[in-house]
Amino acid sequence: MMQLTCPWCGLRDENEFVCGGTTHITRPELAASDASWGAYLFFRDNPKGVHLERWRHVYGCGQWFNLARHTVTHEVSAVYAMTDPPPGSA
Amino acid sequence: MTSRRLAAPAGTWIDRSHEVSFSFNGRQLYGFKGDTLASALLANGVRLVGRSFKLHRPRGIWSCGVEEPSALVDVGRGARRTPNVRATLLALEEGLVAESVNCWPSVRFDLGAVTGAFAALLPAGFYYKTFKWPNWHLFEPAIRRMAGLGRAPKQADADHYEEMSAQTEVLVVGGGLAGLAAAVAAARSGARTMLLAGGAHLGGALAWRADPEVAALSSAARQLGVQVRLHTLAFGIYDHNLVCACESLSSEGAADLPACVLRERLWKIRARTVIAATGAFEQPLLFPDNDRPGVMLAGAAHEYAQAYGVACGARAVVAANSDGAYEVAAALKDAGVEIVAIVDRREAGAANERHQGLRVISAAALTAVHGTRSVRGCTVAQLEDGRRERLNCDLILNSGGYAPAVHLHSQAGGKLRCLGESAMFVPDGVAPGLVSVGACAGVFARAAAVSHAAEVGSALARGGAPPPAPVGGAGRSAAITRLPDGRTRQFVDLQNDVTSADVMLAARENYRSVEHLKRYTTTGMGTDQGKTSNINALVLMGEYTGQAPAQVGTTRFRPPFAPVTLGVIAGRRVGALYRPLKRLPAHDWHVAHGALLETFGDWYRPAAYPLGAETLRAAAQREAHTVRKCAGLLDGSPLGKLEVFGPDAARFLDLMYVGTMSTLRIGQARYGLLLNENGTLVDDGIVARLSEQRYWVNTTTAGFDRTLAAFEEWLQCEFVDFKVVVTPVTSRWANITVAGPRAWEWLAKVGFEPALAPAAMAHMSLRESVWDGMPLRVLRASFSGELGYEVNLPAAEAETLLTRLWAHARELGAVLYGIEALQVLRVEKGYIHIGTDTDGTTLPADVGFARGIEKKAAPFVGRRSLSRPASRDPKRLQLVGLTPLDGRTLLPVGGQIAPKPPPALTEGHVTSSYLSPELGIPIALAMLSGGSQRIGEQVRVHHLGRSVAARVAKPPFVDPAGERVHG
Amino acid sequence: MAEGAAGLTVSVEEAMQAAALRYFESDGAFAAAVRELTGVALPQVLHAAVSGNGQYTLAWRSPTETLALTPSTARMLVLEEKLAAATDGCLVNLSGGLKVLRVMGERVSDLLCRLGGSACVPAVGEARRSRLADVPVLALCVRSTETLLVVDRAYAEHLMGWIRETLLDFAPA
Amino acid sequence: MNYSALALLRGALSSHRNWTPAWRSPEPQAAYDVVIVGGGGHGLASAYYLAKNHGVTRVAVIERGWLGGGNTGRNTTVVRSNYLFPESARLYDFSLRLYEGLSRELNFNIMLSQRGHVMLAHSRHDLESISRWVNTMHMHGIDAELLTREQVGALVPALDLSPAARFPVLGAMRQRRGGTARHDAVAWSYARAADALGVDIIQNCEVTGFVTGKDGRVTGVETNRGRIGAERVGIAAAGHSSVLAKLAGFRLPVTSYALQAMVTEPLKPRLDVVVIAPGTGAYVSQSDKGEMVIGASLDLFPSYAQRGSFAVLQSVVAATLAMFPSFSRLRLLRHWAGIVDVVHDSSPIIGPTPVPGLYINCGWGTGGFKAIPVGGWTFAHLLATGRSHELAEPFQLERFITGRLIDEAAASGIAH
Ligand SMILES: Cc1cc2nc3c(=O)[nH]c(=O)nc-3n(C[C@H](O)[C@H](O)[C@H](O)COP(=O)(O)OP(=O)(O)OC[C@H]3O[C@@H](n4cnc5c(N)ncnc54)[C@H](O)[C@@H]3O)c2cc1C
Ligand SMILES: NC(=O)c1ccc[n+]([C@@H]2O[C@H](COP(=O)([O-])OP(=O)(O)OC[C@H]3O[C@@H](n4cnc5c(N)ncnc54)[C@H](O)[C@@H]3O)[C@@H](O)[C@H]2O)c1
Ligand SMILES: Cc1cc2nc3c(=O)[nH]c(=O)nc-3n(C[C@H](O)[C@H](O)[C@H](O)COP(=O)(O)O)c2cc1C
Ligand SMILES: [Zn+2]
Repeated sequence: MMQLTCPWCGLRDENEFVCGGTTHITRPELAASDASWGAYLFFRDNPKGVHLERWRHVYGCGQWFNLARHTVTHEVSAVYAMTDPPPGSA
Repeated sequence: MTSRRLAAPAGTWIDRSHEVSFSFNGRQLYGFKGDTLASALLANGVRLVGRSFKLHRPRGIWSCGVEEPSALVDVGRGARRTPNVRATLLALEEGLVAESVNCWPSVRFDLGAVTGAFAALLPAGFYYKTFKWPNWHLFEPAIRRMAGLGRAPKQADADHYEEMSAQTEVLVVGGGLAGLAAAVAAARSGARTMLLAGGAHLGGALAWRADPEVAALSSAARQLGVQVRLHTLAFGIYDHNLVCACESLSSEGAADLPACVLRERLWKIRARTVIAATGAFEQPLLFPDNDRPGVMLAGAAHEYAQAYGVACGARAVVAANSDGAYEVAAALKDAGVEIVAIVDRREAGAANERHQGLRVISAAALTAVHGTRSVRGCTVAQLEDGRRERLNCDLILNSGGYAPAVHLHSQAGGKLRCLGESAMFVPDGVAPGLVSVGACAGVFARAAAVSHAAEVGSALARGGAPPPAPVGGAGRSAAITRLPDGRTRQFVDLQNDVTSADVMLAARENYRSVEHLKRYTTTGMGTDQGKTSNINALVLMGEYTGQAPAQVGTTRFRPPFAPVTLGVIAGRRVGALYRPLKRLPAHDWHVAHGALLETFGDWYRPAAYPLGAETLRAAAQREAHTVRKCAGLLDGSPLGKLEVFGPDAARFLDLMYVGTMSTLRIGQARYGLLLNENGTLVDDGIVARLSEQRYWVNTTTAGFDRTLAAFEEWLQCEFVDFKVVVTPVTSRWANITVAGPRAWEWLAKVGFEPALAPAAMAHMSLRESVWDGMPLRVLRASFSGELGYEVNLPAAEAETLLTRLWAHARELGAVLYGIEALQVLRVEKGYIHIGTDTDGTTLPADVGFARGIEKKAAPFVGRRSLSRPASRDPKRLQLVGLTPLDGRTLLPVGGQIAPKPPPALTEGHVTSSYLSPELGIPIALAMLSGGSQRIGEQVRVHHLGRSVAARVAKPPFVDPAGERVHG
Repeated sequence: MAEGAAGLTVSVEEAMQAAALRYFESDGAFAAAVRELTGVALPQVLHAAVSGNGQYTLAWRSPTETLALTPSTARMLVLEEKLAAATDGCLVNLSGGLKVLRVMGERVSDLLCRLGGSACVPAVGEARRSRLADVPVLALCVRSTETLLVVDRAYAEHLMGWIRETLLDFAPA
Repeated sequence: MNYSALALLRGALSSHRNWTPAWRSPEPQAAYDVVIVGGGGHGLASAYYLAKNHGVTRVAVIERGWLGGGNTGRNTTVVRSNYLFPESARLYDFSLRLYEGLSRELNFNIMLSQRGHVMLAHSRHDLESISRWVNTMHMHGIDAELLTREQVGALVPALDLSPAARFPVLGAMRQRRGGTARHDAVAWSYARAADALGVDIIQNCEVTGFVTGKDGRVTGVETNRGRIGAERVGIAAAGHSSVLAKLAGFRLPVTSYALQAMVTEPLKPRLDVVVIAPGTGAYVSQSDKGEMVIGASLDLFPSYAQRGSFAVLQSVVAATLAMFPSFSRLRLLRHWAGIVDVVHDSSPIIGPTPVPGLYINCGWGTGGFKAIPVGGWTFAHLLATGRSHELAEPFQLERFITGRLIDEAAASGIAH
């Protein structure tokens, strides 16, 4: 069981959170083609390595936030707000 | 009887003044307080304690601890029966009842042992090569009966388990010298320190000697505030340094236990750093028939003698390839066991002055063990020239060096390296968050172990880097060399009866990866997980295939380190505490009024209120009928409720729902469908405007969590500049629904203000009101098609309103109605129920909302998905009504619609079906391929071999013009 | 209802009024109005504050929410009325929808650790919402020997059941 | 060599020196007609059917670890074919039928144990759902039956049948032909049979890249043991599909999650069927060796670590005890996880990729063990002919664009 840092509540056990999957996905306009709509809905990098993802602290403050987490070691290298850019993108 | 109790002072742990009686396989025996079941059995001369897994070979006690593969027993009776208990770990208690596993009718005369006669036919994986004709099913039951070990209990567990979480800076696992030294050093350096010791005593391998250093460190630990937990076995290390451990709390097996005890406690410990000090396991040498009762690990015999005052035999031969065995031999000799000889595989033994008078046969090995149910002797041969000698003995002590207990290190992701000459796998550096010290790090020299452990403890406490481990000191020990494969068996894995020949077979058949070897032969897959067999297996594989042990490698270490009960893992999450079940605020009132309660998802609520012997179905008919004719009262409190507030609330709800909420006037309400981005229905509900910025949202009961989650996700992750807050208020408000033509009359009788009258308040509107001093939110809406009021009021007041209303029920002829009647009513009206008529593939157009979507110009979540090719397929399943052609037969829910009986391509299925009390005929809703274009068509519904003709109808069945909602 | 063991008592504060204060800025007009009405400022992250007269307890819930507790129905009503017209925040009355358990005694943290959260034991003056007994619970530490547990009504019985069994098995630490 | 009771007898007389390797360990050749990436059940079965059904024998299966060491070697071994959509039902039932003849066809006992698969109903709503399910099965021509509460009790005496249970048992749906098969044996039997037909199974060889020609067509793979040429390449790498897709330059509608499983210590027979409680997601069967094999839901965050979250383990164990309160004193022997390739609609992908000559078989997620025969059969067809097998036609990548999902989980309301 991992421990994640909620930006508001601090370190908490994994089972206080839900994972919302990959973050920084741009939602296309209504006029998008079927292909780009499908890409938005389903196609993911699914990296073996650092994954930028969003989590919600459902059992605590209810806030969504972003994590950079390694999908093999499960090490968390960054915690940042929903509206922040990805780490390292300056 | 060859094993026996020694005279005092041998036996540091037993209390000879306190006799304990117990029963083993029906025999009444006696031991002392402080004994384990194993030591007590040995003290009673009991050698044969169990049968092996495959060949049902007689087996005795092999070890003195957690690594035990053979001495497994079933303990206790009834709700406390516990299978597969290691006799070596079970503290003896008064009245304990134990039975051998895997034998019938008895451990002495086990019919299963006939397999032994066919052993040659049963090499590793034999079952893969036969039993194919005519099929496996023919042979399987017999094989299953032969397999398995203990018998599972039949009753629910009587005892309790709890969970405890803790945090610490340094966690030391293992209370031996190394663990103690590390813990004391860490605490001295100022770290909050916790130490887990699996057994009842501190001191590890030295616990039963009066060791001054152990004593000093133990008291230092106490003084420094180290939190020491005895009886607490760490079984796994998980992500981010979570160590889980099981603490044993009860006197397992004692006859006088109270009806329910707190049996075990699960510790979930988050540690900044973990120090593993888990020691090492003595490894056996291989020789023919090395599994006979009376062959055991040398260190175990030593411990039985010193700690329990038990001689495991009278005349011992020691089979050795390491120095440690000499110490054991000398100590046992002092304790009164005759040492016939030390048979050392090495050229030169390790004899020194202390071993004078002990006969050492060097460069020799055991080539036979005599005796079946108990050792009677052995044959020793010179490795060089094969010269043989027969030795009489009743005990064979096996000592092949040590294997560090690297389990936690490996689980934590640490790597291993192999010390070539001794085939010893030790940690290669440290693991993430975990450092090993002492024997488990391969540090066997006592002084070195203590000083290294202390350095590690203080370094980690200060956040520094731990020094590397000074590996060594286990004494010389050679990797086992294979003996010529004779006719007799050399057992690698005692529990699963894996022999050296099986390993060779695996090599021959190219199951050479160590993981293939394990799975093909099942070596290391028993309840001991190969603690005394994995190394031998991989070394043998290396010898057969010309690889060094390092190349063969180990199999993967997995939790638990030793088996743990399912009970302790679940903790309190059993019975009523497994998952919370929600109850209505007026639960007791409904019970008192004859409710038939059922679970609906997370809620326990009235399905109906049967009168007398009335069935659920009949009650629902009566209730529904009364609602149509008069009025009824439904407790709809579980309905999801949200308040959405903010300057952007209107804009936000427009995005969430198919249905425009921004144009609602204050006090007005509208139906909405919530989609996910894939366009499928997530929920439906009613949205009402409370004020310019404030909305009231009703969700379905089951859809509440999803809806709230979706709202929050969209708000926080996508529409981040919207100023909207969403507050769940489901539990704040009870919802009492009054429906039927006389609904208003009823409400008026208890004093609802006239402003709520149908004439003053339109259908689909919401008014805030006050009744009897309490705030109300009254929504005129209807899931029954009748005049309906959903009265939301503070949860605690639900009972008051129910009571007051109910007082007038009789004079009106009104009823209470439950979920079942509600279903009848809504099906008559053709209203969908999300999750019943729809599933996760249903789109809004499938349930008749195509027009609503066309009308709405604004975007909403999921909209784009509705224009994909598949969403516009005219063959999609669409909601229709059905009535049986014969006007009598209830159409079965789940019945399949197809022109011909199965097998056939299905065109759809019945989703809801009831007898309509209003029409007197059965009606149903169904999802039918292209259904909206098939109204009036005749179809057939197939269900469990029967078939019913039905006609496709356009719902609603009752009051198609929708006039009744107006009262 | 009160349960006790090993010097711990747990009772349900049946009459406690509760409301969610929701806002977009913690220092806007709404926050100021709350302060004026209750005499306490919105608490800092993970903190709780009690008004001088002891009548209001405010506890941080999230960046846009503070929980307000008061034993007085009348005060809650006043609060609700006075804040009704606010446009940059709102009060949502939750009275009856939340249950408040009062845990008194020395071993509060021992109990909380057995409900699942050692990371969630609040220090005095702290309010931490976390997973206890597998349900969301706000634990609010009033003083070292007194902690309030605020839980959704629908989960109160479950939480109480878990506590009851734990106390039953409570042995000296 | 032929496996039989007689061969065992001969073995007994020769100290079992008569046995030959189940498969070779060949060095990779420079080029093959077909290279399959991934030596799990699907990869090995594909190789076998390529050789057997299509006569394509210049085939290599490239496995980065030991064959069968992926999900095929760590799954809970449940086989069944009770699927709601006709496309899925056809696929999985074809698979089950192949399984039914597999021990004899491959001359290797895969221990197919059709002990029955029982899905419980906890509520009247569940009873209606399984009613739909059973009727749908009948429509598909697949066996299924409804059981009353009493029948369930007789079949599974260890179940808690008390009406007060948190998830009470009101009835069940049974597929008699469902059950289990020995996971390792499935991998090994296909490997042995493929090897016998000339397929090279190359273990300890990791594919690290794809080689493409000027026209963008794939011409081979890069591995840690050098380049291997190929006319066509098939990926059957389950949880690692996205990693390989990335090497080839495209993305998949796949997320990798850890799925846990566990076994208790072995016991005498106590549970005769596979039981699943949809309300909690937990399912249990007892293996021939006697362990209770327990599985349940995913660890719901992306992961490539073959280890599970303890929190999930706890909830699975609690769910198991909710079904079987008498299992509380049984001990957990081992628990582990595999990395599964989860697709939004929980249906597989068997088809071409954006790279010409490169094909993929993935997306089986938590349920592809039962599909190994059909996965191999249809993938072999695709690799041999370049055209989709009719059974696999609906399971193409393009469905994520058109929206023609085959969403079993959504339709049944039960995680698949
Ligand atoms: C715990 C658990 C329980 C399950 N229970 C069931 C069940 O009861 N019933 C059921 O039907 N299904 C079940 N499944 C799912 C099932 O196991 C899988 O769907 C199935 O085994 C997939 O087979 P495969 O051959 O596609 O993948 P795998 O067996 O995983 O094989 C893929 C192989 O590809 C290899 N590979 C990956 N990358 C590379 C590379 N770059 N180069 C070379 N080789 C590579 C891997 O090492 C691996 O051996 C379960 C899965 C898990 C994890
Ligand atoms: N068998 C041996 O470990 C062994 C053998 C020879 C010599 N020695 C000597 O003993 C001295 C110190 O050895 P040590 O302290 O490294 O080992 P130790 O064996 O003395 O102590 C290890 C202790 O850890 C406990 N333990 C193991 N796994 C555990 C777990 N998962 N959870 C909780 N407790 C667990 C064991 O029960 C044991 O009491 C050294 O001088 C060493 O040379 C030890
Ligand atoms: C159906 C099944 C039964 C198993 N039975 C046992 C068992 O009896 N003993 C055991 O040690 N492991 C058993 N395992 C687990 C394996 O040892 C192993 O943990 C699993 O295949 C995953 O591999 P890994 O742990 O090497 O990663 C079983 C696995 C499966 C799939
Ligand atoms: Zn938080």
